[in-house]
Amino acid sequence: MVSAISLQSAVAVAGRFPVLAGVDLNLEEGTVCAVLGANGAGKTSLLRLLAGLTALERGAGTVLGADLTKNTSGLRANVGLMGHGVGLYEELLPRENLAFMIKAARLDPSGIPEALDRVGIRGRIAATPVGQLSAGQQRRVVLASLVARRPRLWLLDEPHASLDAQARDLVGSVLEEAAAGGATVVATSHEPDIVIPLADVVVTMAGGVVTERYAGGRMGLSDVS
Amino acid sequence: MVSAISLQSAVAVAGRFPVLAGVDLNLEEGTVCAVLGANGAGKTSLLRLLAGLTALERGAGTVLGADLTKNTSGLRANVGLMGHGVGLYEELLPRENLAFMIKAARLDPSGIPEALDRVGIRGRIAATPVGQLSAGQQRRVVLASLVARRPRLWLLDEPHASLDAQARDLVGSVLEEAAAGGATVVATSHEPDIVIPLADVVVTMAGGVVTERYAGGRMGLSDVS
Amino acid sequence: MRKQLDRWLGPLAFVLVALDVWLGLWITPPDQVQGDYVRLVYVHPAVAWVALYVAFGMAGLCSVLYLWPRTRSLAFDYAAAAAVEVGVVFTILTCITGAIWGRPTWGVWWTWDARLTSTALLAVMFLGYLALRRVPAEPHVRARRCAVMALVAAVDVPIVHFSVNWWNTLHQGATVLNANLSPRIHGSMAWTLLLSFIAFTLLFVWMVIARYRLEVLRHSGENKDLDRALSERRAEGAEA
Amino acid sequence: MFRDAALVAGRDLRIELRSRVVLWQVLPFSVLALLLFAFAFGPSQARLVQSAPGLFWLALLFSTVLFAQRSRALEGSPATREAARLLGLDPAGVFLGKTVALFLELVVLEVLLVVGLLLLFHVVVVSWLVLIAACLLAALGLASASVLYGALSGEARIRSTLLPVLLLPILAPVLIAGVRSFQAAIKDGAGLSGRWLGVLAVFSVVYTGLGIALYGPLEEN
Amino acid sequence: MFRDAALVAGRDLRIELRSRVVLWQVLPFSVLALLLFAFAFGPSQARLVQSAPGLFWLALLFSTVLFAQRSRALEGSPATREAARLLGLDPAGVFLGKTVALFLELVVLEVLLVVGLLLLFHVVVVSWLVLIAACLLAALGLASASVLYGALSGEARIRSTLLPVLLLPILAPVLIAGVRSFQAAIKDGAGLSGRWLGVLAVFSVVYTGLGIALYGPLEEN
Ligand code: HEM
Ligand SMILES: Nc1ncnc2c1ncn2[C@@H]1O[C@H](COP(=O)(O)OP(=O)(O)OP(=O)(O)O)[C@@H](O)[C@H]1O
Ligand SMILES: Nc1ncnc2c1ncn2[C@@H]1O[C@H](COP(=O)(O)OP(=O)(O)OP(=O)(O)O)[C@@H](O)[C@H]1O
Ligand SMILES: [Mg+2]
Ligand SMILES: [Mg+2]
Repeated sequence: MVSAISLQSAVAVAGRFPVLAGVDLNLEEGTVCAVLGANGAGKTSLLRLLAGLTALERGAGTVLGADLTKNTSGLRANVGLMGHGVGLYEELLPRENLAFMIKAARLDPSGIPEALDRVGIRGRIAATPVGQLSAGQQRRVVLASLVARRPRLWLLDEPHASLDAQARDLVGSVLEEAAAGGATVVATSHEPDIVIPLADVVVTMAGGVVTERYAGGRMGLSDVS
Repeated sequence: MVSAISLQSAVAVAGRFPVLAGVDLNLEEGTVCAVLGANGAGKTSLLRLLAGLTALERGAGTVLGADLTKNTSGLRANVGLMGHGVGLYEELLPRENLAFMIKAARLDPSGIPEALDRVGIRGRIAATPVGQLSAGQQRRVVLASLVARRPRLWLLDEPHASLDAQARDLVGSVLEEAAAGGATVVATSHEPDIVIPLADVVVTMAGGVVTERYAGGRMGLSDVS
Repeated sequence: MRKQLDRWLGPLAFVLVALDVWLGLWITPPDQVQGDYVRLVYVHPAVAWVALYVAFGMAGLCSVLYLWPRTRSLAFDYAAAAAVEVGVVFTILTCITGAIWGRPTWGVWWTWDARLTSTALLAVMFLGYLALRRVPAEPHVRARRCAVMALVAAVDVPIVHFSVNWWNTLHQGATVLNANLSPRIHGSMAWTLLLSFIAFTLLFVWMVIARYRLEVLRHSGENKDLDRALSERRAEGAEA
Repeated sequence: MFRDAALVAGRDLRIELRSRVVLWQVLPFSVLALLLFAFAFGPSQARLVQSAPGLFWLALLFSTVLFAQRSRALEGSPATREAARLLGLDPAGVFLGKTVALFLELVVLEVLLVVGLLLLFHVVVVSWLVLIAACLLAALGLASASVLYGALSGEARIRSTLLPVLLLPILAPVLIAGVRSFQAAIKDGAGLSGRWLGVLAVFSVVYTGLGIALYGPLEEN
Repeated sequence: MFRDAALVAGRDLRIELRSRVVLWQVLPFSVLALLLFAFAFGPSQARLVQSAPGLFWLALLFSTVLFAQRSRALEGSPATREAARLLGLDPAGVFLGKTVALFLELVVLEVLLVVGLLLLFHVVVVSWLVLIAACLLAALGLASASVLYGALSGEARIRSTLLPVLLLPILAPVLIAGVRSFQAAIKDGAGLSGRWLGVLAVFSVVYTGLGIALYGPLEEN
């Protein structure tokens, strides 16, 4: 299988603090990986490193074939991130937000209505500027943007937070679909019961390093070592 | 028992949209109430109304004896809110943030170190400005501020989001303590399995109204009607 | 009574303004010095008076009434907004008529005279108020902000007035508005002048009432909308 | 009220000391503004000295807008502002506290600008008393007006453009009276300056009073 | 590159049209700045006319700072900015798009200011060609420098105070060259103006070039 993510002793620094203190992680393409760990373990920092948003300070790493020690702009275009914060333009409608993203990625914008409909953004809600939506509705729009964009690497920081039961199920099926389509998914969570069944690989972090790795419940393309 | 919250057909408006469309809710003092409901049901809006942060457009309501149609500044000082966003000063240390709140409430600041220690904010983390902490650590600081302030009404918007397993347990025991001390607690959640056991009363919302009410697992001071 | 007033106020204002224009343009004599341009005296001072005192005074008063807890009502907020909106129109009209007058009499459209300068500042404050109104916020939040702003600006007006006056007169004498009209004033001119004040004040009142009505109408529409929105909102829950 | 004022002033100054934004950004801006004005109206030396009071007060005014922005920005995100509203602080105290913190910062700025004026424009001050009185009175007026208007102007993204439009016209009397007082201080027209110092005093008293009275209703929501 | 530029310019102008911040806040500020300058240097009519070019360019410069703030604020919160960085847009295209949007807004402002100048300060323009050339060149230079520096100046809370300090010194050449070109346009010193227009042209070309080259590395992180 093709390697999607490969980190060797990866160190990343924020301010002067080493948020990642030597992460080793290998994932093949099409894998769903759940990242567990206590608050401050470095989960968000790991996702940001994988997205090319923070620099690799020491160690080595390639993501989707891009070397993290080099320029990562090529990588970034292939990454979809759902972070703690909602990265949408508050004045624009859900549809307009998605159109901007899709056009930027040179994709066909005709799939937007469908993606929004799928996450339940329709009717009045679809006609409300994103800034006025509820927390969960905003996260649904972010999810729709990932669905419409179909990036090669999905990075999800607590994807279930703020989402209601129905949307939680949706996250599951969306991830399954993405992985089936060959995308790699890395999702952090504080709810092991929900994510482990979705994952091929489960990884736990503590103190800025990966401490454990075991197989999850999906067992689609498991590569447990 | 003394009534802590009493809403009759409460309507609240954001922009021109009725976020609450006639809520009826009665809670006695010392009750823990869990609010469930889909995204956009109006849970956050309900908490903001109870905090005196949004105006009551129609209907009637009293919270802690304060009439919501009148000036609510007296009420606000008795309310502790943990919202979707973290309301802390990013440049200040956790301790300094708490000191500001405690002194503003004219309470004794000597309990601050203990409260922080309890939520696991110690050592290096305690010496880091709040803005640089991880998502979960920031929410822990908010929790500590509630513990130290001991407001009469606790309003928690998805208190478990971003918190790890240990902190989730902590939320449970903190709430139990608060309710035992006579405080009223209203907590929204998308994780019924966690909150129902903590609650005396469970309420579900949909379309800006309360649709159901039943007893939770705590059964401390249940007043199921 | 109210209906009668409604029906007659607008036409009355227009008739008076028309009468004023007619008297000003055809009946009163031209001035020896200023010639026909003096006829602007039947428009410009009255318009300025309305802009400065009536409009801002009303906005300030309504704002106080809004902020006073016992009389707090969105009606005063709407009234203040209506006064400012119409006030801006009159302030701009003041500047335009003044500029038209200034061109032949002073040879320039604008000069940094005390009165002109303070009028311009006032216009900017009015505009600031309207900008503030456009910031999206809850009705009462916006009303509070705007009321505070109007009050602060109203308090500032006298300070601006005095300081600008002193600012200018210190350096050079009152070179501009020294054209003392009273000695040369003709009988018909005095009456026409008085008429112009009445006419433009009535015009202002009529416009403010119209703007206010519109605002109230929009709000009552909102109330009806609210009922519909409420049932729609509840239905959102039912379908979920 | 005064307890709350002290608490709030302490918070503002502490965040300021920690972030050093005023030191590194606002003060340089003021000096820069002085220089730019000199560019725009220079290079004739005589005209520069003549315009020195105008330059000083313009620089102060435009800097005040930045200070006002900063003073409001200290209060953090909407969530932080909401959390603070749940603390039961006396609004008049909050207003006073913020005003005091801003006043202190403005006084520092004024000292810097006066030094700049003396060094760059070769201005000779005859009546220091007038100069100092004008500076202190103006600082109080500017601070209170800024805090009051900062509370008016809403969220950060809108505020950075709205606040200048709202604040500057209100401050025009300070500009005029300040320029005049300075001219008096430089030419020793002490007799003349009384009236202008009066304007400054009225301005600061009025705005401090309005702030104490109106900050409550404003922050209510 | 140009496709991305069109996309980004569209986004900026659309948000602007929806929020109308420029119309209601930035443009009034510019007019206000003109008024305030008149206060600081007036009321002598002769001196005002003499300083008119300086006033125009100062007002334009300070307004540009607000435009730059707004242009950056359009990009939203840090999370939004990060999301945009994950779209794989060509940085040069982003730079160009933002610059075009800002350029258009600045041209509107310049028209307004020129009208104000003609009416308020009794300026008589002899060489419209020079004036228009100066305005267009300056708008391009100001826009590109603003976008470039906007990207430098980080988050909203810091930016509102940092950006003026960074941007204004960079814009000093525009101020000087603009003032000189205007003086030429007013007095018909067409021979003289060439050199100053050249400065403006060089400035705008250099900053547009720098922006295209450097926006990538800047936004990279
Ligand atoms: C753009 C130019 C002008 C503006 C903004 C302006 C503004 C004003 C204002 C605000 C007032 C009301 C003052 C008050 O009631 O206290 C006023 C009154 C008046 N203006 Fe003008 N004005 C302008 C030009 C002129 C010119 C050119 C003339 C005639 C030569 C003129 C003659 C008068 C007269 C006669 C009054 C009423 C008498 C008085 O209150 O003294 N104005 N103007
Ligand atoms: N300013 C506004 N304008 C229009 N609609 C609004 C506004 N604010 C909120 N809403 C709408 O009100 C509804 C209720 O929002 P609220 O935040 O209370 O939901 P919630 O129950 O907390 O949802 P979540 O679980 O997603 O947090 C949402 O549908 C939202 O779109
Ligand atoms: N700029 C910084 N300066 C100092 N420490 C930092 C900085 N940024 C992050 N940290 C620290 O790095 C650690 C890892 O943060 P990270 O956000 O990756 O944690 P996380 O695993 O996502 O936690 P959570 O579950 O709470 O979201 C935290 O302890 C945090 O305090
Ligand atoms: Mg995290
Ligand atoms: Mg919510």
